[in-house]
Amino acid sequence: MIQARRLTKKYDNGVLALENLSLHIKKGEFVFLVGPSGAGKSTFLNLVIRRETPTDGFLSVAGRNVALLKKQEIPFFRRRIGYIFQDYKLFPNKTVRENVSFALEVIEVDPGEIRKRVNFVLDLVGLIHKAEVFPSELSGGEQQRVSLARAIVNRPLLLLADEPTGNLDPDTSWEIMELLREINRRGTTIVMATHNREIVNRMQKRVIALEKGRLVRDESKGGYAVEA
Amino acid sequence: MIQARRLTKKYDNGVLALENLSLHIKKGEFVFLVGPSGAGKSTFLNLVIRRETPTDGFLSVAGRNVALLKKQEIPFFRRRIGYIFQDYKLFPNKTVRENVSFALEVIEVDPGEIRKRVNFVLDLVGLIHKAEVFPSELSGGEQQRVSLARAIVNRPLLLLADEPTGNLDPDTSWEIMELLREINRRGTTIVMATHNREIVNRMQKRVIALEKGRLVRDESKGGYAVEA
Amino acid sequence: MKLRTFRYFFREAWRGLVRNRLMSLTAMGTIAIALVLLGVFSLITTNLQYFGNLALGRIEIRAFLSESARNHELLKAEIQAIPGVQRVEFVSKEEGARWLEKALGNKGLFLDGENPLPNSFNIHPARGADVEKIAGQVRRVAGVDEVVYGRDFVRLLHLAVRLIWVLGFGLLFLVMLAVLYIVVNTIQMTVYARRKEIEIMKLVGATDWFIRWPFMLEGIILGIGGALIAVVIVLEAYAFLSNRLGQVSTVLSLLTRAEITPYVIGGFFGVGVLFGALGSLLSVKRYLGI
Amino acid sequence: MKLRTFRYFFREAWRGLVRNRLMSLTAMGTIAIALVLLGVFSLITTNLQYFGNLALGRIEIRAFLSESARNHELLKAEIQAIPGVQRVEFVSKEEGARWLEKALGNKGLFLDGENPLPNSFNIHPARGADVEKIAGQVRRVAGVDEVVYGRDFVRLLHLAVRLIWVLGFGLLFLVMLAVLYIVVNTIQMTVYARRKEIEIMKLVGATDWFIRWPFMLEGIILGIGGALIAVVIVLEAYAFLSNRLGQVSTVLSLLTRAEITPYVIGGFFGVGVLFGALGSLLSVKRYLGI
Ligand SMILES: Nc1ncnc2c1ncn2[C@@H]1O[C@H](COP(=O)(O)OP(=O)(O)OP(=O)(O)O)[C@@H](O)[C@H]1O
Ligand SMILES: Nc1ncnc2c1ncn2[C@@H]1O[C@H](COP(=O)(O)OP(=O)(O)OP(=O)(O)O)[C@@H](O)[C@H]1O
Ligand SMILES: [Mg+2]
Ligand SMILES: [Mg+2]
Repeated sequence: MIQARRLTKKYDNGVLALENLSLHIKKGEFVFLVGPSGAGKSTFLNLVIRRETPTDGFLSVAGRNVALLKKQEIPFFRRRIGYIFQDYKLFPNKTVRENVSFALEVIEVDPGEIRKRVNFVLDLVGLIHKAEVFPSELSGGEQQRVSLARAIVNRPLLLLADEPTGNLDPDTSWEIMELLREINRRGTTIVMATHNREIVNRMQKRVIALEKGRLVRDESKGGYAVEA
Repeated sequence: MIQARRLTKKYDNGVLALENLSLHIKKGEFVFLVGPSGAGKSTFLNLVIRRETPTDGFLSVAGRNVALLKKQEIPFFRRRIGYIFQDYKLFPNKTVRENVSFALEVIEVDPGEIRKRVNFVLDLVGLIHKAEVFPSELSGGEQQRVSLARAIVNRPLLLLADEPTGNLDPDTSWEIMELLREINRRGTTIVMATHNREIVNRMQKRVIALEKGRLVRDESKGGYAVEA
Repeated sequence: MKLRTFRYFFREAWRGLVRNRLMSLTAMGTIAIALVLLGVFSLITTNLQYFGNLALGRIEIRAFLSESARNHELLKAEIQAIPGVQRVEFVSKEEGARWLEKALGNKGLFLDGENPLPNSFNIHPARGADVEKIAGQVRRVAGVDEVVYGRDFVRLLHLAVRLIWVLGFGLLFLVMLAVLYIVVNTIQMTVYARRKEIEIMKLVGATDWFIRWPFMLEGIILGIGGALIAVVIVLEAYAFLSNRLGQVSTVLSLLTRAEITPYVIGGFFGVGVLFGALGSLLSVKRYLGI
Repeated sequence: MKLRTFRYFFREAWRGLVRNRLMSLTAMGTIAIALVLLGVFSLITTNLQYFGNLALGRIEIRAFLSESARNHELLKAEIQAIPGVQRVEFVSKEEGARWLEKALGNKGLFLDGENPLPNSFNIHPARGADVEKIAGQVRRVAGVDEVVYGRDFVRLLHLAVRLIWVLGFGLLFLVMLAVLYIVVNTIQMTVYARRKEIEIMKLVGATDWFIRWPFMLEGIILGIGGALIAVVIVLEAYAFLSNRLGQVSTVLSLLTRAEITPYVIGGFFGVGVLFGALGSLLSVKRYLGI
């Protein structure tokens, strides 16, 4: 699903966020991306969805070399990928329902179907009672779950989750993890950047650890840290 | 420092975020505010700094009844309180240094002193090398630490921290907690809303637990959950 | 693209406007006022033009007859037959003397009975612009001794009308450009304030056109809203002013409100829609590049 | 408030403008173009006014003398002494006849040697507005039989000049309001786009004035920038146009660029600074309420 070879990203201001990263994530995998603050986790996810372009090296996602995507292909490419952003990226002027619906409006699903699917995912994340409310009227954790709902409503091939439990209490976090596990079981590849040691240790999935932009560890069924 | 009696907050859209909350936080205390997503933690902190006004009940902060504060007193009231916002609230068009300096510019500290103190706190949170960079060029955890730096640069009487480690890895989180502990030791009262079970359990400080806007537990030297 | 997607675009546009109410109203106000300025400019130009042509239309040609001239009635018929002539009046030498005295403000001028003036015709052209051509033809009529008209005045008036045309409409074109610029800038600012939304749309997989449509419709609605306000302001103010002016002077007659109404409405809505759409397209384009 | 805090405000304002470059430039452009429209309006009005006064100044009074009139030189001196008279010329009856023939375009009119016209004076008033008063006094001079001037024309011109004054400046006032509205709206939109920043400032403990100052300075700088652009556009375009117009017709002389320059500069900068400051204050006020 994702293949990176000697992938390097240097931002315009000179920061080397990723350096010579090589990895291979297969279809259907569930991968944790860990590493200290500023290690390059979000940068990697942003490269995958082509929000940023690699400075050097090779990156292919779902069989496409992202550096070679034409401008008009990008929207179609992105539609197959769900992304829970670290800062949520909700539309401030759309209600929760509209925020989630947007991912379906874009692919022109018909209104009845949109309604059904949106209700379904809002129920999954426990926010069906907040459907007609604006993001500014939600708590941090609630906003985070809206972002999750929007990312999965479209049944993506690949789900990128950037710290999706950062503002959730442990119980809610676990419910969300169960949900992600279920989605993964149905075939969606998941890459999740996280700092939540408890979750990583308990899930026993593949762990890729970055540090200062370099790959420092890649174990299947690993823990958050080596000593764990 | 903070005294609440039968404090109630109902938002305009009818959501009852806090209900009959009574508590007393003394000067110099370190208090964890815990509870599931949407329990009313941020709402409580926003009432303390008078970003929101109580619907009912009594709230006094640093000896002032917040409901009776005059419009022109509010800035001076807020200057004695540091606030690490859940969504950081950094100025997008100011550099890291300018963001942190702002809290001192407001109280007209002189430029040399500003520079010294800002360098000092940026060094404390490990971001002195990012001083001249804009928030959009920072990782999530880095932004969070800038918000922390801005909250403490002014040596506030009271520090409100809303999920200050939500986007930090465990090691950095611990460094930040050590920092907060040190600040607390020097006399600053700290109220920290958090979901981080590990931190709460290890710190063994007072824990106030909310659930659906109601106080459900208040123990000194408690853990994240009752069974902990 | 499916039909219901267009319905969605309209809903989106409407929501965008309503939920950014303050911005929308501010923008609409600016557009309205810019259109009002355009309207004021074009109404002034059109009325000056109209007034000049009216003045040209009031010009008369004076044809003095030779002493040996034939029957007046026959001559009158002949002149009347010249293309462009609207009306011909016979002026006897006595009437002529009285007219000249009056024109000079000197009453006793010809009182001693010696009247050197010949009989003449007053000729009214249908269109002021034809004066010179008609004068030329009248001169060739047998029995006409001399043809007189305020040549300098006609020429000055012609020049003035032409100047109004060139300067007025040149200026109007520039004002139009200025209004275009203001409208486009205003709409750009509404889009600028919402550039984050465009970024999110792109990240969620919206195509450029999917993003552009609602913004374009918003621009058009803003343009139409602005035009509506401008139409009301301009027509009401025009009615009030031309009414007031009618009381001050009967010489200065303006186009009536009824005459200008269709042009004002058509022009404003056309400009509003066009500039609104253009403004959105140009500014969304900028943020799509990101 | 400390002096260095004001230094900080200036730095803040400047940073605000530079870091919101796109918004600033858009706003500045809109302000500039609005000012240009204001300038065009006022220059048209002023020049029409100027031209009308010029035409009034060219008006002559014709005084016809009685047959028994005294020595011309003495009479001329007497008329010259009337306040407001600039120049007096003697016109003999022969010159008068030639003038009348020319004016009527009829060359053979007085050829038979019978000239009923008296001797006369051509009197040039210093100011067109004094024509009627001077004519009245000349009439009372012994030896003057009849005083003639284009009464209707003078009245029409007077009316026109007055109308230009009232309508032109009334309109100018409205255009001024329109420009104020556009400028204020534009600046409001720049503030709207940054309302989040105002909210953060308040949360960090900034007083209302601490927030207002940099925004007000930004508004003023935007106003000054817009004024600068507008001054250059208007003065250059004016020089070009009045030059062009000078080639087309020598009758239509305009105020020179040098004459208008100080007013354009003073006016634009004044308006820019004032409206800019006002725009910011009004809009920041709105968000301080939150
Ligand atoms: N747009 C940008 N421009 C310049 N530098 C950037 C940009 N985004 C991130 N960086 C820098 O790149 C490095 C990696 O950032 P990244 O966001 O990938 O970290 P992260 O692993 O997601 O961290 P966190 O856990 O704190 O979110 C950091 O040093 C950061 O400051
Ligand atoms: N501005 C607002 N308007 C209306 N309702 C709000 C607003 N802010 C929060 N709420 C609602 O009030 C309740 C409490 O929200 P609050 O932000 O205090 O929760 P929290 O404990 O901070 O949760 P989290 O851990 O997810 O941040 C939630 O149900 C939320 O939806
Ligand atoms: Mg990150
Ligand atoms: Mg919260």
